[in-house]
Amino acid sequence: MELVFERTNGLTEKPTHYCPGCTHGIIHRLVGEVLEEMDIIEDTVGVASVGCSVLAYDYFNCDMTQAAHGRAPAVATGIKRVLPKDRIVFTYQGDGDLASIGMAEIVHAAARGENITVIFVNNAIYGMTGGQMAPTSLVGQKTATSPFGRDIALQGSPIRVSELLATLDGASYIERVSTHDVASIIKAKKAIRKAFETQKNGLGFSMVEVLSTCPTNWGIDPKESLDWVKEKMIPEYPLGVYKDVKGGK
Amino acid sequence: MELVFERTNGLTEKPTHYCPGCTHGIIHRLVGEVLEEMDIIEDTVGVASVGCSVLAYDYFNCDMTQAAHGRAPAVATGIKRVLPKDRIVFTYQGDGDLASIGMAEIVHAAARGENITVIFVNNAIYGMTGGQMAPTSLVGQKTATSPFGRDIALQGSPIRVSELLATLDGASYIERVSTHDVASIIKAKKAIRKAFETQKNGLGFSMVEVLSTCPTNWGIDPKESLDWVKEKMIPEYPLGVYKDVKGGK
Amino acid sequence: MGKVLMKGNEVIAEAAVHAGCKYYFGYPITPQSELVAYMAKRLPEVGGLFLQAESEVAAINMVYGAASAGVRVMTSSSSPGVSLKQEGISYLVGAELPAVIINVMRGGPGLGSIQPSQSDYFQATKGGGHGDYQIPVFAPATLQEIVDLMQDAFDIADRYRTPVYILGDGMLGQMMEPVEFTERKAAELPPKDWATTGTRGDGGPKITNSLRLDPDDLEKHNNHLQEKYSKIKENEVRFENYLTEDADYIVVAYGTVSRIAKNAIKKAREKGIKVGMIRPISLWPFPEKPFYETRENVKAYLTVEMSAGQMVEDVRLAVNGYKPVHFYGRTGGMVPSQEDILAEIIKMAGGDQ
Amino acid sequence: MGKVLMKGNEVIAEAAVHAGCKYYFGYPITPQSELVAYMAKRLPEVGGLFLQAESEVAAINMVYGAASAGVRVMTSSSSPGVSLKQEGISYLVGAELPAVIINVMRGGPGLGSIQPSQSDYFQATKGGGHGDYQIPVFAPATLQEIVDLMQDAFDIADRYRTPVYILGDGMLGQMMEPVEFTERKAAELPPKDWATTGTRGDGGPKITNSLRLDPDDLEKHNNHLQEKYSKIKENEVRFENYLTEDADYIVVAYGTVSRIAKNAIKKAREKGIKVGMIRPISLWPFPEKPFYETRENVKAYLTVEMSAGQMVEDVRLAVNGYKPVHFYGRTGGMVPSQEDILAEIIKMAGGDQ
Amino acid sequence: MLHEIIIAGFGGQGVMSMGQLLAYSGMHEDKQVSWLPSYGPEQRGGTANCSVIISDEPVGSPVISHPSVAIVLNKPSFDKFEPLVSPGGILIVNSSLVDKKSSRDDITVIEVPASEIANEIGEPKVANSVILGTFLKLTNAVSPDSIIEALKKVLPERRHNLIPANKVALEKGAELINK
Amino acid sequence: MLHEIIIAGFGGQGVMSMGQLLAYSGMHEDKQVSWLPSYGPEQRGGTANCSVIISDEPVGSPVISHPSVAIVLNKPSFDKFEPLVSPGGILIVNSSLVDKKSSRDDITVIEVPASEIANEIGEPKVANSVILGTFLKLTNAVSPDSIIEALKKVLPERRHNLIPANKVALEKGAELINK
Amino acid sequence: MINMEPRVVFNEELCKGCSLCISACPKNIIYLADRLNSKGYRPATVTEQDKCISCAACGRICPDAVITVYRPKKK
Amino acid sequence: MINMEPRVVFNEELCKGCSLCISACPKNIIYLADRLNSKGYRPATVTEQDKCISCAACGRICPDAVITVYRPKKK
Repeated sequence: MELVFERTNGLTEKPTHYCPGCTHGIIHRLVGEVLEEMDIIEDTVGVASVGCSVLAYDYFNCDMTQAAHGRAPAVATGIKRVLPKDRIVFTYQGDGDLASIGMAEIVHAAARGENITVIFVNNAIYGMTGGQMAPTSLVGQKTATSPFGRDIALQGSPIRVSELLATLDGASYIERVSTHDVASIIKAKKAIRKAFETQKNGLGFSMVEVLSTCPTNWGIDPKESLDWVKEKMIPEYPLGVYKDVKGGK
Repeated sequence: MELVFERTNGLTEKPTHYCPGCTHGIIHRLVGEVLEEMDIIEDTVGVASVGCSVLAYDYFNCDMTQAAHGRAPAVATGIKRVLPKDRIVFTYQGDGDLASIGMAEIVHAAARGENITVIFVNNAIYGMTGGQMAPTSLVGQKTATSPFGRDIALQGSPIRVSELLATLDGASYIERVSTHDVASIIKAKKAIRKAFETQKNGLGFSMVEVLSTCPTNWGIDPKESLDWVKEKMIPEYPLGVYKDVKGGK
Repeated sequence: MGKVLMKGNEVIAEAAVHAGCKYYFGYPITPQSELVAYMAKRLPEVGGLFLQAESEVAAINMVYGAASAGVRVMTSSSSPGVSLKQEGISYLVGAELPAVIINVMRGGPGLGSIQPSQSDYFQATKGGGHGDYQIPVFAPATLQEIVDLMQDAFDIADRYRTPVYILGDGMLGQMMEPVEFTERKAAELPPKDWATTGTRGDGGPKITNSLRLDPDDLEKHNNHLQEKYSKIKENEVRFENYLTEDADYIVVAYGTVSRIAKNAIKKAREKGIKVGMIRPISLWPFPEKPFYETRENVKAYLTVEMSAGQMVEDVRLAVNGYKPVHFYGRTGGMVPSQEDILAEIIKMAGGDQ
Repeated sequence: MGKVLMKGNEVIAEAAVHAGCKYYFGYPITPQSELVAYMAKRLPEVGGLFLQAESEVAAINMVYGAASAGVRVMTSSSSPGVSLKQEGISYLVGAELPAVIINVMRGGPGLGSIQPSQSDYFQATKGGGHGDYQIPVFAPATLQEIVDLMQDAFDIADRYRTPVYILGDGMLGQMMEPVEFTERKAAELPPKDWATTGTRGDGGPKITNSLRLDPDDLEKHNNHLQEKYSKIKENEVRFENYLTEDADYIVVAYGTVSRIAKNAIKKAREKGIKVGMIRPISLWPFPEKPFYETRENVKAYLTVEMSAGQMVEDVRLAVNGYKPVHFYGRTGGMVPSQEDILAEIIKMAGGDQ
Repeated sequence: MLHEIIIAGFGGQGVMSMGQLLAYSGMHEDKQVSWLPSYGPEQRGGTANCSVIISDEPVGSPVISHPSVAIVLNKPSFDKFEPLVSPGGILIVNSSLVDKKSSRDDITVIEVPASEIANEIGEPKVANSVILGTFLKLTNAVSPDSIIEALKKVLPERRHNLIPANKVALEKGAELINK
Repeated sequence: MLHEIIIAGFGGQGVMSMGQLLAYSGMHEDKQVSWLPSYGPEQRGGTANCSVIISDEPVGSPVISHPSVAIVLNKPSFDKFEPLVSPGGILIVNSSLVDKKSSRDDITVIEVPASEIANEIGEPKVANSVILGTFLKLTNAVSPDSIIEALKKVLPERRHNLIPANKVALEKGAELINK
Repeated sequence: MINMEPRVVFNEELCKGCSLCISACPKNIIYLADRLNSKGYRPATVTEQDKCISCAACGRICPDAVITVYRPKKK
Repeated sequence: MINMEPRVVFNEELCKGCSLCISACPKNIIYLADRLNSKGYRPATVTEQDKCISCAACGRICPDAVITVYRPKKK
């Protein structure tokens, strides 16, 4: 028999603590596969943020640093700027982390054109703290802190981070992908690879926004969660490349 | 003789501490005139930020609150949300304050569609602390912290705040104006009035970005500073309306 | 209303509502997220406003804004989030704005753990922010006590124009106990004629501010603050003496730890050791009196904390060398057990009895 | 190199460069902006990097990143900015990362003033952030002393894997004095094999982290930190005794205030009052020994600070009730004058002599 | 009277609500009660437990080091709490899910095939009530009626149809002891 | 020897560099020196001053409460520092800009029409050097040569053409005392 | 001849029973086993190995990297 | 008849001598006086009042709200 598919060496052996069916796991795997395929595991330093993925430092098979809530881009900047040029630095951040408390840090990392790669996991909610509203929660979405559904008059409209950052000259590659089915997972991986290649080629800031699920706090099962991404999230967060300096976008 | 022009009652009698020819003074006057003309001086609470305009609380003839560096939008949110609906709240912020340390607060105030008005004074430098680089400093601009000129590779590209915030659904009215000659001053006043009217009509977040000078730290005289705005800043920061929900933009 | 079984975090929230607080700005963090969620549901019911801020920094500055507009307002967080609020808290002090800040402490330093801890005592009582200031700090030990202290906290905040801390820990926030919300007569408080709400109807512009560029002015302002702190020290000290009358030994503990210590003290008394407890309820102003009153007669003190030793410094300052002050602490979210404390009491009393 | 006349802020920067610091992340704030500007010019000359961060919060987290990658790195700020760094500092402690943090203190609370002050003593020595921790804090009194202390600061940071504070005040930052940069032999330091620089060439992945979800682990980590602090207390205390041999009275002061106090002491001795000075150089670990050695013999202590009374608590803890400890402080950016201090000494010595 | 009870199992097994039910019922009977959860990420896929105290005296510490009763619903919980039960105390095991045996002879160990019994009743959801039934029979901590009262309060209206099945479960659980 | 000098004037009048020149010169002569600016927003349109100490002993405090010499270049500075000069001390006033008279008789007051003299020299920029000349003649704090040496160090190359004029100014300032 | 070596292999201890692989399998041959793993989850499994077309859809969607997929060598 | 009431009036104590009004005046009649105000600035001033066309350009550009402008009433 020939091997078609196996667990990547880009991840450690540790079982993850994620809830059943949480697509954080898929995104971890894709990043791990890309690190392995590009043969950069040993050159990479990852930055884990605060959110359900806080323990990412146990899961990626490369050197890892854990950053304060929202500050991963600043930590990554510190690392990237002092290490030899051939080192690869990425952050892995949730939407609460990146788009709420960490808004200033991500905007400025992008504006500076920091040559880092950001994996931005948008699951429209705060997972780790028990399902509060995120800046990315959809209008009408009920969460622990929007018990009557997100109301534009009270809480404003969802922030579309890819579109926001794409306005900055320093941002080189920005794509939004999803994990709601096998085809989009394959596409997501391609985007992640493109982002790491952007960094490898010294082109500056790259970010992949990955739409992801939180079955636990959405209160639906893992499969329904994938459908929710497809039917509810993608219309609000259209997939596609928002910035590709090399591709002339 | 009939009166053509006089000092507005929207300002107090206090002489300002600004350097000779600094256009902060012009912008203060325009805001004061608009408050007076709309007859809202008594309904208004202004929020002074940290920067050369920190003492604005002494200059505007309305109730004033002084906010921590960068946090004026959060302070304004706190004020606006607890006062009766007919109160007008504005912030007056420099580019270091708003675009550097205060980036998260301004983005989120805009995203929430906070019904406040932001007067954003962009002078491409930190005035109060002695001329350091701002996120808005131009490429090649020499400052205390970019002694060799702002270098894209090192410090990234200038942030165009109006364009950035215009991507947010919550932002209702955003215009960039300038103060480099009498005609643009008149236009600036119109924009400021439009912004306050946006708030008065309950339409949500409004911001006027005003290009301003800092003769002291630019190291040129007041008149040359006006020319520098016209020749150097406006090409990087094109004037115009970036968002006008009511005007369909 | 009768008794209800509620989680500590929810009791804090409901007690605030009972104290007339209609405005809440905050950011979720374990172990106090239930407080945030409760407020999100509850405040609209009383015509108030709950707003989730983008960060703790934004939250404390929204509180600053709301307080400057003259309303009762609060925020809550847990250790790392409270660290982020330090600049804002120093501003509240400088501008003399009333507000209530809850810290449901967890293990530190850094991201630490989400288990209960008391290791932010220094931060709360010595001023974690810059500049010379003190903030009244109250530490409830039971959910019922929260109800009273929240009312006090808001009154003191308004009376002295100062932020006030309520210090709890993860255990207090997460546990459930029956509580009763009793109605209390509103306190007599000075009018908030300094609030920046627009000048219509009053005189000239009012200003909320902490900047005083002239050092002479700023010193005057600091002297004014210090006088205020003297007044608070005079009037607002709170503590509980438990079996201290005849005590040879005194345990000092606050918050949930004091409950565990009480059990240990009962056990020690069963063994014939005369031990009592001083439970500071106001951590600042620190209750010095009970120490002045006991330090002549008791043989030693034992401070028990979920920390590496913080309140023990204030105990030493109060005891001022009269008697030995021992310390037993657990850190990182570990909770001292009754058995551990008992063992320490026995050790202090000079061996197994 | 010989003597050069430099501003204090620039001396701090140049001394850091001499100590092998090539990386600086910071945000401008008066009265230390010259330090930032100097670094912007100087670091590119030594092949290093200066980066102006978007805020103090970003700066301290960039420092965290750079430190985790194993380089010597520093940041600097003044009081309000340092308050914003408290969460980040607690993270540096939790993850055991070496870094040097400068606080050129100004008057507080809030935005306060930009004049010199010493009112962040508590914040620096008691842990302004959350959790149980201590940070070595050094307070130079002259520009020449800065040169040595910066070198020490970086060495101690690396040796113990801890952040280190240098506390100055606006006066120290702004004044000019001749200084000489002497070369010093590099200290023997353990290799930074924990740095996250990529795994090529070494074994498995390395992790920089302050999270320990299991309270048992976190307690172990805290115990490890406390042991480290014991070691630092043993080895790194620094202080100066000035005319304490025969003293009846002792003034305690640090930083620039100690210079003014010295002048006052000279004047007092001219008047026949036997007075000396203990000048703590390390504020934490606080020099307790000179107090243990003098508290039996002297008559009283006078602590002088540009604050409402902060270090005085540590003095009281060290004197532990043996003798009265007096306090004289100025706040808000006011600097105590030689005459004022002299008057206080005379008062302590029992009236006009 | 003082009951110090720890209930432990997997995250989704209803451990927390079981504890809250007991606390509610105790309060309903004017007893002093407290409930303390273990919280945190261990809930995420890991095990969870809560401590309930029911007492005549005001509750001192809500923390229980040595439970008088431990109810364990999975293997890891058995391993963790079996050694901690205070001598003379009770260990109740859901033997449908845990196939371990206690080696202690200073405590009472009761094995309840709760899932099987619940399936017999025809409502797998009431397995925990079977165990509660056994617990109440053994300890008289509160009366089964109080549990039913508490259920009425805690369950949303649309779930009140489950109450009869819970009643049966409490009885079946109690019967195990009569045998 | 101990000189405690305060120099005060408007923001743009070169007060700070005058003080730094003195400190440089003192260091050049191996004396102990310190220089301390008043800083802050008062510079912005307001007045500024600096304190310079030149001494044989190590400098204790850089702060001067009562200057042995005060040099004042504008009215507000005159008002602020005239009362503070220590008895027996010296007050030097740029009388081209300040038309006030001191009422103190316990200090030496010297009025220097510095701007006029500088204009005579044909280089308005050297007014401060005229005053320095007077100051040095009175106090011998440092030698005029040291000032010129310091100027060479402090001035950028392209401004070295101003040095001869400064030399003349120092001399003219000194001459006022001989008169 | 049908090749009966397994084509799709589950590391059962890692499985959390989320069933995403079940939804992804084009041949509909994955199901949750009736036993619990040590974490208390019912692991996903396949018995009709010969029906597996080695498309690896299950592996690509599995959040826990539970699955290894093989393809019979072409003769 | 030329109306010699002043058309443009400067509050000299507020003036900082920045000269922006000078650059804005279409008639080029503003200049800095040779005296210093109490802040040490040379205040802007106009002597040829009759040349002023009351356009208020100076007033609109003055950062310090120094200037008041009048227009002669039409007869």
